[in-house]
Amino acid sequence: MALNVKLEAFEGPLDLLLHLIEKNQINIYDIPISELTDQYLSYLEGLEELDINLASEFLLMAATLLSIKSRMLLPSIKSNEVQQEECAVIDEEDPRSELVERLIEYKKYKKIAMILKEKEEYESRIFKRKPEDLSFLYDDLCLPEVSFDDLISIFTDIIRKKDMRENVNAKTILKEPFPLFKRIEQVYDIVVNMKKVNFKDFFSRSATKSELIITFLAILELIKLNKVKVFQDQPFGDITIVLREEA
Amino acid sequence: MEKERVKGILEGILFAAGDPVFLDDLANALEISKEEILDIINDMKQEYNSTNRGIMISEVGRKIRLTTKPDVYPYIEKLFKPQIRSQLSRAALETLAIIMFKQPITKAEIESIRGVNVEKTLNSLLEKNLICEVGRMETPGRPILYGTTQYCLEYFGLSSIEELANLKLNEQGD
Amino acid sequence: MEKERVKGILEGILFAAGDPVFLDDLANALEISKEEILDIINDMKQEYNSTNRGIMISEVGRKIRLTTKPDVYPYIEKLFKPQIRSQLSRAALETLAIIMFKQPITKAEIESIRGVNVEKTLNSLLEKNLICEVGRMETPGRPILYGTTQYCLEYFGLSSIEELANLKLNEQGD
Repeated sequence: MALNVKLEAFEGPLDLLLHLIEKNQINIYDIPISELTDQYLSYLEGLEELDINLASEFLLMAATLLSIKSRMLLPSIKSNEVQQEECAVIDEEDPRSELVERLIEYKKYKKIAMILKEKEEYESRIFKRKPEDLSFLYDDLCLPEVSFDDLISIFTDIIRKKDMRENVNAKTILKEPFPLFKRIEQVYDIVVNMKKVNFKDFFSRSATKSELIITFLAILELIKLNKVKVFQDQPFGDITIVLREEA
Repeated sequence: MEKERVKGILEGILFAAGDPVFLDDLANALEISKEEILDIINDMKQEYNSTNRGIMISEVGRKIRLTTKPDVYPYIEKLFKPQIRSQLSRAALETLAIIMFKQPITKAEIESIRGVNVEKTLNSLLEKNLICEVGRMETPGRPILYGTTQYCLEYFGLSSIEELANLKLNEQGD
Repeated sequence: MEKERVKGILEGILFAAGDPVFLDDLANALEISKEEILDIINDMKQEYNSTNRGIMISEVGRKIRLTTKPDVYPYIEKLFKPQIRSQLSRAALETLAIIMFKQPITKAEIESIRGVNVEKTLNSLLEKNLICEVGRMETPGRPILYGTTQYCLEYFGLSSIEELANLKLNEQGD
């Protein structure tokens, strides 16, 4: 048997069992437990290395299978006439019945998961509209009540809110927030205006990760373009960015 | 109010809102019953079906929304290069499927169905706001009970979990 | 492509975009001439005129956009009143704060921070002379860059934009 599939390809021992059942076209209500157990075990043996965390669940199932198999081997108390029918019918006595129930239930949810996947894919192809800022309906912006400190706290607030919002899925189209070339211009303008800027001042804590990366790339690009130069007075000291006077 | 006028107002409201709007809120704003609104929305669904329309109306949970039709996607993609959101893993989908149909449900129950540890998966679903804690079971240890959120229905574009159950049954029919 | 299908695609694109879209971009995406598109848009204008529609299509400069019909606003107001009231005092200020600390900045960037369409808010801030257009970004579409006016700076007790730049960096550092 070719064992080129990895354990990670399966969502768990039940998934692996279902795979073996389907592959061998086994009737789930009448599982040849000994055969299935052998296949299951040889599958686990075929794996070159076992991730212990992942494998423990698979090993537990192996133990269950072996236990069922051994119980199946015990001589039946029942008479010979009934035994024949027993193969096709699952009753309380059948050691396999609990496993079969679990497999059938798991299979049901596996199927629903596939439908959910289709739904998810469909949803990824449709778009909502960006909600309208409706505050203009009550236009009474009242400046006298607002101080500069208010603006600062409002600003830090929304940046924080934005970070939280970005964690949630949104299918609204928002334009690329920070194109690199734009950030290059901004960083350059700031250096031009201020002549000398502390490197770390460019990295506000409130900025998103992508903004930080873009800013960093922008600074690197400006250094490469010979527009700015950076120096550090002492090891581990602050890095300062200054304008490189054009030749 | 005239039915055609209601359609126009509904379209305008949903357009401006962007996000799905609660059926109850629409009924209040228009001062007509929810049944009437649902009836009109069914009419609108037919009308949006027409080739010359690029948007459609649908129910997600107890909310109504307007979205683009999927067949416009290639053009939107061409023009805006929208970010593709990351899709849920199979483990997440299976766990969600179980919670949807068995809620409220504990972690232990989910694990006994899936046969694997679901701790990490649950945390990631909680973070994504697809599930939430809906209470505690009154048994020793008082384990947390999980359920799906309204956002979960919106995420999959489902009007209800029953819709999903029906879909599943139909599939099994053939 | 069939004319009715073009209408549907146009509607879908404009809906998803939220903002006005350049006629040239639409023509490129659909691979038909600008004249044809304008012709079809004229047709669509007629269709949107119908009572059962709550949105309309219009040209602004060389751009095309979908907007809510004005007669729907009373209902929108009614529906969103509580939310608007609470967001109201902040909405305009949030936009102003973003412009102040991130200037020069485009509308698209403001929207990506606030997550809502700010067209009307920008107009209101422009009218109040708190912000102004400070240039254009040298990218396709040459979007307008906004900044705060001298009046606005003085209002908040800043003597110049340099002072703000100084402050901005200090505030954003830790």
